[in-house]
Amino acid sequence: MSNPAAILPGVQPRRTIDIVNASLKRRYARERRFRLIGAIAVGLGLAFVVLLFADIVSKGYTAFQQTYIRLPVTLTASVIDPAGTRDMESIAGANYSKLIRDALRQQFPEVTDRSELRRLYSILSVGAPQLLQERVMEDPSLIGTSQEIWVLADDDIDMLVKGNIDRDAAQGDRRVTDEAIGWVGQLEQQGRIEKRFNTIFFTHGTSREPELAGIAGALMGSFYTLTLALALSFPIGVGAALYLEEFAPKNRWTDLIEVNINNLAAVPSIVFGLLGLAVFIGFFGVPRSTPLVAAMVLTLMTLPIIIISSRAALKSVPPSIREAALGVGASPLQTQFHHVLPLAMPGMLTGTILGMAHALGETAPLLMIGMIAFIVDVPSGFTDSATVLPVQIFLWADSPERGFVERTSAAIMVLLAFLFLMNFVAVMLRRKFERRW
Amino acid sequence: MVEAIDKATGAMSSAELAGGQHSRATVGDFTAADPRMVCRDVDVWYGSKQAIHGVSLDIGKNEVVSMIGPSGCGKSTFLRSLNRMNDTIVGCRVTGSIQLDGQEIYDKGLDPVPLRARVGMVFQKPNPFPKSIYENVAYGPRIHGLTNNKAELDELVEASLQKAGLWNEVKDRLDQPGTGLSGGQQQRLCIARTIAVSPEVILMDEPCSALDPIATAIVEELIDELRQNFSIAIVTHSMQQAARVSQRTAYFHLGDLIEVGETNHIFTNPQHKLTEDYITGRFG
Amino acid sequence: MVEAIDKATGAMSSAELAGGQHSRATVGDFTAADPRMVCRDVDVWYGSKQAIHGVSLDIGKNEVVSMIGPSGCGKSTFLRSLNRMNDTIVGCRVTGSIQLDGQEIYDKGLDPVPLRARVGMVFQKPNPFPKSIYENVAYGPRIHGLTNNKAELDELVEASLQKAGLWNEVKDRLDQPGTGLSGGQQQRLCIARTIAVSPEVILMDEPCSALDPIATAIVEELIDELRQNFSIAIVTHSMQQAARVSQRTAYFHLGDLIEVGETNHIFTNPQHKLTEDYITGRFG
Amino acid sequence: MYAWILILMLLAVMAVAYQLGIKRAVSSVGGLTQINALHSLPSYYGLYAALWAGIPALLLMGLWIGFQDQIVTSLVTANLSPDMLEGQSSGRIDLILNDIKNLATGNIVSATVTPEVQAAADQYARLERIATWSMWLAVLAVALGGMAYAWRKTGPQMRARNRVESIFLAIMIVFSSIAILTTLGIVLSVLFESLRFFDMVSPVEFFLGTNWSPQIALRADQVGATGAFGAIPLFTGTLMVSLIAMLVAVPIGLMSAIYLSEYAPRNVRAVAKPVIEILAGIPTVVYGFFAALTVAPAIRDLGVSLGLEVASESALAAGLVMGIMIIPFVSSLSDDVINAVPQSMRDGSYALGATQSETIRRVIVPAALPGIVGGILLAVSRAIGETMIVVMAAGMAANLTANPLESVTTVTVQIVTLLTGDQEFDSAKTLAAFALGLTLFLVTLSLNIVALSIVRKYREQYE
Amino acid sequence: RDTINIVGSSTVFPFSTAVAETFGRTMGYKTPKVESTGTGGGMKLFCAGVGVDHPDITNASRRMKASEFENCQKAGAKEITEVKIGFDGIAIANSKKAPQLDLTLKDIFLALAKDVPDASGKIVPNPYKTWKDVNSALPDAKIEVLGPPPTSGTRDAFVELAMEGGCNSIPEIKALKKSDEKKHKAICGGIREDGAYIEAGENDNLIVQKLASNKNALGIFGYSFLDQNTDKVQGSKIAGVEPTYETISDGSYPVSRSIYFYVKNAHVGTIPGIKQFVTEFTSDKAWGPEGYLADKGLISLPDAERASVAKSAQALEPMSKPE
Ligand SMILES: Nc1ncnc2c1ncn2[C@@H]1O[C@H](COP(=O)(O)OP(=O)(O)OP(=O)(O)O)[C@@H](O)[C@H]1O
Ligand SMILES: Nc1ncnc2c1ncn2[C@@H]1O[C@H](COP(=O)(O)OP(=O)(O)OP(=O)(O)O)[C@@H](O)[C@H]1O
Ligand SMILES: [Mg+2]
Ligand SMILES: [Mg+2]
Ligand SMILES: O=P([O-])([O-])[O-]
Repeated sequence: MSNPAAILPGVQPRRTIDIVNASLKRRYARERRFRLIGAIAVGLGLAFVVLLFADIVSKGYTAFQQTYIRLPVTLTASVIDPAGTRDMESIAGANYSKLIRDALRQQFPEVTDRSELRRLYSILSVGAPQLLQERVMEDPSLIGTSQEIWVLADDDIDMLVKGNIDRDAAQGDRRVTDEAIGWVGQLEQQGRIEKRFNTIFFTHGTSREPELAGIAGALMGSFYTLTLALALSFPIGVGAALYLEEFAPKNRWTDLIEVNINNLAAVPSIVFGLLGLAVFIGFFGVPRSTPLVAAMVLTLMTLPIIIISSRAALKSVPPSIREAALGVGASPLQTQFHHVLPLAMPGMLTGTILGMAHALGETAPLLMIGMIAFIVDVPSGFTDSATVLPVQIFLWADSPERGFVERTSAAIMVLLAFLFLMNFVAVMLRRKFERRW
Repeated sequence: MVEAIDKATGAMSSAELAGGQHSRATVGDFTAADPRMVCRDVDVWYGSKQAIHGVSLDIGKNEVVSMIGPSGCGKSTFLRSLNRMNDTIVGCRVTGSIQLDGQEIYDKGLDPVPLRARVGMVFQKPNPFPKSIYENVAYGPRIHGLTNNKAELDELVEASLQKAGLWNEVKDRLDQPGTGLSGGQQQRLCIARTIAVSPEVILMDEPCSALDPIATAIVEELIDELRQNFSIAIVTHSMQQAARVSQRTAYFHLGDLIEVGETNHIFTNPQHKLTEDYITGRFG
Repeated sequence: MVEAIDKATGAMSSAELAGGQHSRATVGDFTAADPRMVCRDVDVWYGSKQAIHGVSLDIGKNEVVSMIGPSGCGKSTFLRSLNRMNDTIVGCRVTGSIQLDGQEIYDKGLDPVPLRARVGMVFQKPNPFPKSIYENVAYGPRIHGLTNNKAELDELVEASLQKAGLWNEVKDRLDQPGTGLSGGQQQRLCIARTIAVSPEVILMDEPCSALDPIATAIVEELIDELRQNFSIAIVTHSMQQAARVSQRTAYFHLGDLIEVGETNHIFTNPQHKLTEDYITGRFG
Repeated sequence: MYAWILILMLLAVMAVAYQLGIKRAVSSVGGLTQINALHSLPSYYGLYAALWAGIPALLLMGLWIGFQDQIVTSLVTANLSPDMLEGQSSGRIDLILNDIKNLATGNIVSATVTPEVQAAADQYARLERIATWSMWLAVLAVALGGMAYAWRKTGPQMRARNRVESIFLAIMIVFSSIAILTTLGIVLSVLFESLRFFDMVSPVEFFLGTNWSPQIALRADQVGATGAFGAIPLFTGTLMVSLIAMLVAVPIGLMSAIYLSEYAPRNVRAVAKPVIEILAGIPTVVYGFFAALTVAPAIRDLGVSLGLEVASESALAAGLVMGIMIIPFVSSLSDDVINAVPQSMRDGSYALGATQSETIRRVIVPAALPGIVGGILLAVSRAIGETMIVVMAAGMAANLTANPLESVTTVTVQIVTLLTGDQEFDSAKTLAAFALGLTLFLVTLSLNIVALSIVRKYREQYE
Repeated sequence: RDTINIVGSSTVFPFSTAVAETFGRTMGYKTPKVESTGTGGGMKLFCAGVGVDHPDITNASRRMKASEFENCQKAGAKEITEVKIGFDGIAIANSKKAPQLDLTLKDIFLALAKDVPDASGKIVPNPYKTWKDVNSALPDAKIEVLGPPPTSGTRDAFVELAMEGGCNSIPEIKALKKSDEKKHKAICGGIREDGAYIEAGENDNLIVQKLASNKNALGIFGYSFLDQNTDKVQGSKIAGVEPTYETISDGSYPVSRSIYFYVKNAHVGTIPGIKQFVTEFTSDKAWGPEGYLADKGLISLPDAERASVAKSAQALEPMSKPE
């Protein structure tokens, strides 16, 4: 053999290592490039998240504060409870609006003209009387006293205080009149204006007034919907995947089903809404606009995602593990539940995370089942009328009032926080199950 | 090689008559006096490729049958068809008759699960579960409810590991993954896992391939001990081992069962040319 | 067993002096006249567990070094550290010095890729790629660009399979998956895959464990042929095999290299008690 | 409210049944020591009993709740005086009953309450009460009955494991069939309207026409109610936007998956993977605004500085942003399957002197291919189904163009706008949504068939 | 069911919800549920039948059509009260940074129609690229108009009010109306699809923001968005009239439409609060020029009309079949 290193005489004129070394630089360049591309890809992915987050947070963080005006309100007993019986019903029905207006008027004795007064009153939120009413009903001992009370300001004033309205612009170019700016300036000087934490946002349902609008209704709606959707879609998806991948005979029919499920993932989500409308609402009489029907529709929508990823995960479990279990006499079902499922669980959880994220952010199918709606009351069950976070976001994003811009972003933050929470458990579980073999 | 078989087949007709009516090509008596498993005319296909051609063989009570033959001749395939492990391979078909204690194991109604609990298997490639060593061994007893409490289970796990000759090496790390063991340790772990459920028939596919002589001796001792109560079929490449542990030996070649007989008989006095060639190493 | 080692260590001091200053416990001369690989004081840890204790051993040019020892003693671990395959195991650390042609292979700057091209490895558990048989063998030559065209590659694949003794069995099914082969066939496929890149040092971890005597003979012949140009380290459980193929033999025990020497010397006249016990089978 | 209590009680019964089942099984063979005489593990007998206690009772409860209101209502209706119902439509009767129910449950009622309505309300409340109580009794009775049945059946010979497993298997089959029923439902819910559409618009025009302009056909009283319904621009638009999205998502997603599972340290992966998954959950409105207000202007400015004619809405902007959204579908699913490839595959390749990237490209990715393709298919599907981003960033003009800098629209966008705009269910305009839906369904179906056969061909099964 | 269900137009949605909220807050009834389904979708639901499963009120950004009315009749919703609640001005606006435009309806038609008459009166595909091409008095800026898609009611109204008005101001086309009505409609109703008119979806906030960042572009959207964003955008004058509350209210601004809601009388008396809701909606403190709806951008009816509509609405007088 002329060439000592060759397995095959004549084929390799040089030693392997020489060939390897000759090409190594190129291969390494490729390796580095590949790795770099990978790092860039991850970096890009993370950068997009950061970018979108920064965008959302920078637009929305101001919504967590709300402008209030401190007014010395006299809670005249004769107005609130003329009979003096402390009867809750009569306390509830009192004219709180008058009390607050009187208090404001005291601050500006010079305003007397009727239309000017009306404009003055409009710096307060229309919801202010109700908030005062709630407060008094909580603590009837306030009746008859005089209190410095933080009264909610109108959304335009809120925007003004937050600097979203340019005080130097021409009067016609802004929502707030010069006169109102004057009043606000005066109140600011007296230290009567303050931005305080916006509890309303977290405790109230939606409203047409930005300052009164809260996310609680949509949040609870999403909570009920997603809980139910998860409870339905995870077992159904995993069960279906398990059956199709591990138990069903492999033939044309199961191929057809596989293709068909892949195809369902590509069906526009609004079509699921049509289906839900026809079947769940039309045929089974499930009530419209409820978390129940939304969850059912979203379940149908997320099932393909969960099934497909679960099947991929099951496929990636090495057959030797199944053989090992079957070999000691485990039944097929035991084999699956004891060995295969735990190993496939990370992929199944990923599918669930993605599916639920999709369901959490989806509006189109809900349109068909009456969830694109204005619903003030916070739902307290699966069959109460409700809306969900993405719908709320969609509706607020489409509202003309300036105040809804920051609330839209704030609502998105809430949605993302919801998503984080939801994913956290799944991610932890996934880490627990993950292993290489 | 094809000619070799043809020649052999020609030279076989007398042996065939002696063997029984089912087999066409096997030399020697493939029946056992007191059979647990009775295989007749077993064919196995992988898709359209036939891997086993009409093999008939019994596995008797309290005996060890060893299967030898060149690599790729179908030993594992045949072994796997004895507890229906071939069911898991897509495209693998088994025909013919295989009976355990008179019961056809490929019967439609037969449940392979208790069958596999009765006919245990040690695979050629060690395949521990990605669980702890303890759990690997305890799994079978757990699902079959063989023990009533933790203490019993601990005892059973220890005994199984002891018998497989692994206890000393792993007793301090029972909670560590079985996949972090050395090759031979994994193999013994799989043996321990199998004997922990005390199957009545044990199929062992080269159980000692990754074992040193000492560990091999321990396993062979185990096999001998198990034989007192159970039946064992073992695939091995070591003719010495076959000679040491088995009462009967079956020689496979290209999917055919060429010859079967008393082990000492086969090794001292093979009937078939192929067997002889193989045993004397004159082959290939 | 612990006492046994202690005793042995006591009895060793003279041998130790002969062996060289690095090793504390090895009996015999662990150096080679014309070494390709030089290992000194190699320790390997899995996490906090030490699997190899200060092993020093050379692998010479044109020689076959066999490593024997009871299961779990660290043969695979040591072998894997020779081409840095241990890098892929999380928590595995290697210290000490391992040189290939005078080059420290655990050097920070050293690149394991050409190293592994030069130091090939056959694993204990056959691990064919989930590709066709052809692609399994062609993979290495392809990534290194060893051939210039398809015809050359075909030729190389055939030659490699021939040498591994697998060609006849698979020549009609080169396009079928390597994972659908029998255990022994997979093992030979992995051997073919390794030799296809003509590494200078070949590490074989029980290459014949799943092979029948005939296939084993073919592989042993191959080893002998490869030795003409390369260096080979082989882990085996078969002392006969070690005796047949290797020039030097190293005996490992519980992570220590107990004794190393000329193969015939070791098998006929072991110095260390543990070695002797192991070789004579008096052990365990 | 009460239903929950009942369900909790059922669970309690099931728990008891479980325990009793075990006890019964154990005692049937004479105690714990004889346990091997049982066919199955005692816990399977327990499960068997629990399932028998739970499933029929739950089914009964579901049916009962589904029908109770109907039955009670019909009883109340039967008792109403005929002149109250005389000549009333069923809808009207509904309303009267609604009033009665509002009264019965103490809600606000609008009309003045006549004695008859009050009586009916009382009757309603009474019947409801009776029905609810009988449901409790019936459900609990069935649960106990189921338990008794299981008790009677339980014995050493009973194949409890097999029975329990067949129940589970049956449940899984039911689950699988949901996917099929969904398909059936979808096809049926778009089929008839599609057929009506094709009555009005010839399929030739729809499938081969290159002009999509439903604008002229706005209203019945508008002229030229024919409109232009050539769907080709919509499909090309869909293709282009999805293609751009895939060009973003597949490389980024796949490379991140590879990097995270093969290169990155474990803790980096533990953080980065879920963070990237957030991208899939950000509401599409956010992406829409991002695409329309950040990306599209940037593209336009860039185009202008290069002297290109760029529309302010472009397929490119929508596709790019959509690509970002679907990255996690590719990255996370691929990451999982790549991670599941056995280490021995990597070892085999490294030992031959392959670099890590060669190993990944030639061994690991092919081995993980089915899963990766699954992820990519999901991503494509999501891209095809997305509307908001396209509407906001790509406009809605149905241009037949191959230029990604022009405005395009997609099938899904048209479906959604047609169904959410001023609908008119007897004009081709709204019906076109259904035809589009059906066509899209068929097109993606055939693409999926192709995809499956390709995957089958290249699938590499390890071990 | 004890809440009022309202469906229908997205244009009326902001007003309807404002009333619903106030109604819920002050009247002691549950706050009605208001769904935004679009006018047509609302009509479909509304006219599907009588009973608790069907909505009580539908909002509309156009009048109910005869066909829809008939559907209602068929389904048993025989008596329907129509309430006209005011006007929705459609503004054509651009960025504050650009000069305010003064357009005529004819300019709008010539700039946006698919086919226009050329100098010789022949109908040709719209050749105009810049506003200056259309009318030499206008700036030399590219025609780029963001507007609603064909599926939306706003687009309908825009075509009817602006485009048709504009095209009828061209005598040749006006003449066509008599000779070839079909062609006339096609010309007047066709909006160009060559990229000058950009169908921008129905998120008006997005249009406003796009305008703010693109000086050249014009946008078509509802008056309430103009009202809220006076610092960013300005409404173009049409025939010299700027879109303001007053001009729309008195009808001098030509591009505005009436908006409505419809009540299913059959539900009154059994679904609690419908009558009170109508009363709330038609009270001056809601829909008057000083009412809270005006603050939301609703443009009130003239006083007299408001009074008469309020009267008939509160009496729930059923409408007759629309023509
Ligand atoms: N990945 C791992 N993690 C932890 N411990 C390991 C790992 N691999 C091997 N070990 C342990 O290290 C020791 C040496 O293992 P090694 O695989 O080197 O043994 P071996 O000599 O090759 O044995 P065999 O002949 O059985 O293959 C054993 O105790 C084994 O359990
Ligand atoms: N899953 C499979 N698909 C297709 N062919 C297979 C499969 N498994 C094994 N074969 C083929 O069937 C024949 C018999 O294989 P088998 O595994 O039974 O051999 P064996 O006797 O066990 O060999 P070894 O001693 O090498 O393990 C061989 O030719 C093998 O290539
Ligand atoms: Mg085998
Ligand atoms: Mg080893
Ligand atoms: O929702 P609209 O019908 O008013 O466009």
